[in-house]
Amino acid sequence: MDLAYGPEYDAFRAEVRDFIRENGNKAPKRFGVSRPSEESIAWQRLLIAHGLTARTIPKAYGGYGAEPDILKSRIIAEEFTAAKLPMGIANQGISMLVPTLLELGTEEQKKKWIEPTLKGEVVWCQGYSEPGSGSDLASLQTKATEDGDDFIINGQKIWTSTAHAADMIFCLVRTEPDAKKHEGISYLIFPMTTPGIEVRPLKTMTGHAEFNEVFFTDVRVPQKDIVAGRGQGWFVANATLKHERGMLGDPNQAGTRLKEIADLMHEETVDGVRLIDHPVYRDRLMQLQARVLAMQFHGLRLLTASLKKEDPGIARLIVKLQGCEINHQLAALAIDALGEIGVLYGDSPHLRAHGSWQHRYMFDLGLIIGGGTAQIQKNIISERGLGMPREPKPAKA
Amino acid sequence: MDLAYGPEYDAFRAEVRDFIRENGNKAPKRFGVSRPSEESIAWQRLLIAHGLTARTIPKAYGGYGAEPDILKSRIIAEEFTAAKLPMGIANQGISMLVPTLLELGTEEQKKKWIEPTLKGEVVWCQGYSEPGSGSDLASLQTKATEDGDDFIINGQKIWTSTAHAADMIFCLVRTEPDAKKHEGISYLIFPMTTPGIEVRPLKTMTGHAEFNEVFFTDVRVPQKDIVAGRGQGWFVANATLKHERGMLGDPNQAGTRLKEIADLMHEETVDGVRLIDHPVYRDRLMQLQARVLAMQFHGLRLLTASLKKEDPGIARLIVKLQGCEINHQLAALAIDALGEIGVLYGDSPHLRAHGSWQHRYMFDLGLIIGGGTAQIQKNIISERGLGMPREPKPAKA
Amino acid sequence: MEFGLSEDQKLLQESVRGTLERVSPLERVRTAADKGETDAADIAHALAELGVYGMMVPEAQGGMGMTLLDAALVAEMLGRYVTPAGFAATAVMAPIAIAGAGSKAQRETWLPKIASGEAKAGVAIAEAASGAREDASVTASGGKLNGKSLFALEAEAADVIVVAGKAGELHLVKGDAKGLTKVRLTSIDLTRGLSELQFDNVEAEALSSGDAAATLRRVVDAGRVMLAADTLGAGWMMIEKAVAYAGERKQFGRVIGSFQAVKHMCAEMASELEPCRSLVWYAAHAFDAMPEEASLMAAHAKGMTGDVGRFVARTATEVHGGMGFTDLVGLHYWFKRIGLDRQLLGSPERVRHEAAVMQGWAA
Amino acid sequence: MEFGLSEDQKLLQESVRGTLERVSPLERVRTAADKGETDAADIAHALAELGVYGMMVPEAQGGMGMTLLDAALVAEMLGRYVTPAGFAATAVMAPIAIAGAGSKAQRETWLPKIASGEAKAGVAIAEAASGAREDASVTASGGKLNGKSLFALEAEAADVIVVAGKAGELHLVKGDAKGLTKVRLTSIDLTRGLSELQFDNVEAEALSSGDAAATLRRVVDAGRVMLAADTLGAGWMMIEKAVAYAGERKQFGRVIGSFQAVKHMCAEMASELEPCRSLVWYAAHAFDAMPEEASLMAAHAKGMTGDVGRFVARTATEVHGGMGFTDLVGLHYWFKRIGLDRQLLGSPERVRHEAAVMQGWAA
Repeated sequence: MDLAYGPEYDAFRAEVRDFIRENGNKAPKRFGVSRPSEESIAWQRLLIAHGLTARTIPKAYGGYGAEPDILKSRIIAEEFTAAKLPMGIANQGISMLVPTLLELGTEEQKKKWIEPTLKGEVVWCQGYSEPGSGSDLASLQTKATEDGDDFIINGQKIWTSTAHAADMIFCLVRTEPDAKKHEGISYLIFPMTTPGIEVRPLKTMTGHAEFNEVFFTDVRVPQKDIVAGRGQGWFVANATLKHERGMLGDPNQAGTRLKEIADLMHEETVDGVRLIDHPVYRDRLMQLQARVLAMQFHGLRLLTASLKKEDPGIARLIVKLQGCEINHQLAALAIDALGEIGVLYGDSPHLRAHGSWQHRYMFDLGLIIGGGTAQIQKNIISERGLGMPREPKPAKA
Repeated sequence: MDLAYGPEYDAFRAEVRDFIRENGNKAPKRFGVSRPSEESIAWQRLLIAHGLTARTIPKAYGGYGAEPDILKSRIIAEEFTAAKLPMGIANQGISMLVPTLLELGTEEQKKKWIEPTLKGEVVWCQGYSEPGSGSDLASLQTKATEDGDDFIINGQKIWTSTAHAADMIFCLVRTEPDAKKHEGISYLIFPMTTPGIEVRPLKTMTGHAEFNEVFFTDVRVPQKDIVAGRGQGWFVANATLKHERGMLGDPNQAGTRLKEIADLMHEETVDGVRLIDHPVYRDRLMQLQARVLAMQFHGLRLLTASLKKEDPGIARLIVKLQGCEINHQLAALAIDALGEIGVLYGDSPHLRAHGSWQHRYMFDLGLIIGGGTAQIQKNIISERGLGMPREPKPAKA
Repeated sequence: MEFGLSEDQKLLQESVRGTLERVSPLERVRTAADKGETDAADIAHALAELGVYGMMVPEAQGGMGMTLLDAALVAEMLGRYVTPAGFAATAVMAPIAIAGAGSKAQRETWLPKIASGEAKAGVAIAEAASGAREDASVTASGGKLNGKSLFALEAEAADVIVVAGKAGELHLVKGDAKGLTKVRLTSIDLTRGLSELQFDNVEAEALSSGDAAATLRRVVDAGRVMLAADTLGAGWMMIEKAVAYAGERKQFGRVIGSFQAVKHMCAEMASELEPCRSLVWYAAHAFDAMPEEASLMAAHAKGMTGDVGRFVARTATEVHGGMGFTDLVGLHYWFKRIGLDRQLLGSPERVRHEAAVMQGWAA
Repeated sequence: MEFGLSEDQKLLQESVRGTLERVSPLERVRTAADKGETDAADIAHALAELGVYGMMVPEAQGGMGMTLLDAALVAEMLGRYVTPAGFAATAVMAPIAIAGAGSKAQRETWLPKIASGEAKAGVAIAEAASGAREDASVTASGGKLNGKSLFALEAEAADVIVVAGKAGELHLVKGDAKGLTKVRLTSIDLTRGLSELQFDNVEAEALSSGDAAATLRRVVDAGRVMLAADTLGAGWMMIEKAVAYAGERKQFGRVIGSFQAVKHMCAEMASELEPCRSLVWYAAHAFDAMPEEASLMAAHAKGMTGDVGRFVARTATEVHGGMGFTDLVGLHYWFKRIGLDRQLLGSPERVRHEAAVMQGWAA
């Protein structure tokens, strides 16, 4: 046990702080909702130049070219969070497409796409889920039929965030209709301006259209724009989904939320009594504090395992299930303690924190469902984590 | 809505009260743990004679011979509970074997067995579950092989309460090894003194041997002692199991327990503060009060449905699941509020209520598992109550 | 002895169900929500034809003098169809207040109009029922009200509003009274009307013919039972929708309703919610026939449906997977209706505390 | 930066595991429980050979001066094997008390003997840690103790007992002191020793060299971490047993571990319990290295393992079906061990309240 970072890292932390002190004022005020604003792009370039984002991506592809160092990444994150500065552009192109190309793309693909993606010039969306293929992603039906050197794509995607603003899509399509379901899928990249693509906003229970549906009608895409070969799409996607699942349920975010609720319970009153003085709400707060702390320390444990290149086993598999649930419960406590104020929404008077507790309560439920429902997570934990048997295949009816 | 019983029933209630006033002193002080004591047998005879137990069983078989009247049964139960008097002998012979014989037995079987069973002279045990057949009762393996006019029985039963003290057993055995699993079972009755029967006490987590295992080695039983014909055992057993499931999770019992806990929380202190003044424990008490009340009123609803001969549908199916769970939670609250006193057991000093809260906490967990685990209950509720599909049969490996 | 619905009650509920299925389908709810209609005129008209506004008005004032259990059956259906129409305040709580503590003149002025649906009534009693937030309170002096009351129910377009004052006294205020400002409060649930009322020397009549404190207690109890019934109806609809969706949606080559995890989620919802029905019935019946038990049972009905409702709303959404999270299937209207029910007129935590106080178990 | 076990710590835990697997198998536990042995001599001997009694004793007094995290790893294994042997009191809490607040003479008299296992130490601090029941308390006057203390740990055969007095002061009492009566308290968990101590003018030495109140706080914190670790170990063993049983037991032609309901029960247990490991580690490490966080983390570790432990104990029993309820597979030893852990040294409700007080969130 050693929770200190050591002198080399203390020095690095000092450098990061220097950067923040000198450049913090350049951080974007307007991030751009779907596409990064010019300010955001300038900030991103500055961060890359100083090795504060895209840190380990080779210089040849527009990154900073440092050796991977999880602690340095963590220090950067800690300092930016402490200074309340944005970390740079976070989008699915950067978090999912770039790592995929780095691992599996051709040299030409890497050269062409990574740099403009990192710099925020090219915005991507993800075409994985379909209305009929949620938990069972491998059953996807969007067809890509060969036609000379091209594929002709027909079908529909859903849960495609930023599709309305994206330049490009990385997309799973069925290219081998006769192969087994996991082996007939390819991972294609193509422009969203390709004729035949229609994007419709998808409104959710929060009242906002955080996602889109994307319809493909005879969309023509060159066969060469496949990543990692025909029929490899399922394996490519799983590599990237792993990244996404790791992102959900960040325990430090939960720590921030817990602090916000504790503050709120000190400020708000009912019949003149502070909410923190209501023993039943307070007890719930304390229960959640224990769970949040446990997941924060759990995060340290996973970080240590990464540093040592050890497999943390079941400890990794439970993160999404626990993290999303705790966040949902935190929002529930805030709503409950706020009484009727807790149900206000939209642009109502008396709204607290812009209605974000209700928004989080609903959106976190979406996260419990999305990216592998809680039921799928439990299947994975029991099978991969505990070695329990898969369900038997059903007999043909 | 009319929670009054009406004049006819008020008169009946008065009669019951008269009986109690005149005869309450004859109630047994010693019930007999496994076999009814002489006092109990005398009390039972008195109750039958007055139509206060075995009320609807024909006189020809030793009962009182009244028309079924659920309200009168309820009134009897209410008055005896209020007077804290025992209702008569309650054992599996009376609650399960007698209704089965009445419905499906031959005239000879009824004549021979019902009256002495009712009078407590013949004590029965139930041979259903086997070590390998718990939730999947129909997979039972105890074999009955034909040998002339007899069966030769080999196998093992478990969860056989009072087996060590019983005169007779009603037992499920596989008589048709080549039939489908539900169709190869027969319901046999035979004396526990038959050679080849060995009874071993089965200790549970409570530390007591509330059950037994029963081993059969070449036990010879006449074929005529089958009830309802060969291969009919599964259907006979289901008819009687229905009775058993209805008995578990009595909401009025839960009401009594809730009251006991409320009393306890008024009497017990920690650091001089009464437990009832601890808001977190009190909130749990209130949550449980709502659930207990809901199940009590739910019981009134089922009673009304019975009176009207209506099918209460899903309302009936949830009783065991909810009832057992609430009882378990009640015991948990008592234990928790008692702190270290709550874990004392056996003959420890400072024990409260003879350790019954811990005993109930464990025994109620046994009831959650027994008589159809919570998982089986949920299968039943979803399939029969909500019309959801059965799980598909697994493909042959 | 009969703990159940009479044939008349079953017929009543069926007729409300039939009407609402027709006038309050999801598409209509959606339009109303989009337009900000919380008391849609067409639906209110259909409800008036059913006579629901006169249910709790005494026969002497042109109503039907029915029971709270009858009203609870209607509330259950309104929850089931997430109906964007006032009911709890105008048809139940306000008539109880006016009939209970109004003078003859007040009763005769308002109750017949409320019964016919010609006049709508709101209720501003949140501070008394759930505790004051932001130190809201209304004080009366010389026949004038000052202060503010938050979370008034169905008050925005009301002709008359029952207002609880700081000391637990009740007032009657006209909807268009001078000095009265109504500010719409938007909640997650767009099917029901909430407002803030600001009083600046607003003329008011006292409702003081009976025991006002006891009447306020009755109004709160009745309101809680209505919200409990609303959640019961909305919750069961969510379960039915979840079961239906699970019976159609296929994943991994099977309908998801054949997966044990999904089946058990549905079984758990049903087994938690169904006992609430008995508690709601009993609480309503106690209000009608066993007044000494009424407040305790109303509190427990409200508290238990609040907690169970949350579980059902969340679980039914999960069964729907991503679809449950979208606006497409509209499941969220039920989710939010249950969410609002939970918070109004006393949270589960508050009503449980009150229930303890009533039994002498808390100070 | 390393949040995890060192190689030495892994070796320590493995060696304890190996030893306990050998000396504390279920059959041995059963015999001990049947005979009323809560500190079985053969097992204590094996633990002494491993040196566990000297772990928390400073090197100056012949111990190894190890960390509380090391001790927690041992406690986890003792829970895993439901080992009928004293540890938390004799090897952890008492040494911390004596080393923290004992005079040089007291330290040199007792710590070397405790370290070798030659002397056993008990701890009577329940009133300070969990609140007084039955108004139990111990008062000191003129070097004599009077009163009673309930739920003393490992005190029955102890040579020396650390006793907390009413004012939070600490005393050292000899196990055979005149006027001291020890009454065995039987709990559900027959693997651990609980007693009531009655003091009738019992000679005692004050433990007053340091800050006694701070030392008492340290003793309580350490004890809570030990109980949390015990539940962690016992809970994981129950999960492993449930998974193994579900992998063998067949019903309806399948191993029950292939039913989704059973799989999900196991997944839920694991995902609730595994984060407790990190919390226990952190709490132990805080005790060693970040004293300002130690009490809060100890409280939370105790509270969370108490609640999660209950869920695991119950769920693992359910996975075992009827077998889990019998004595045959002995699963109940773990069930009861976890049940006792939950109630000792502060229930989850109490430690959460304390955690709130520590942060200024409650009075």
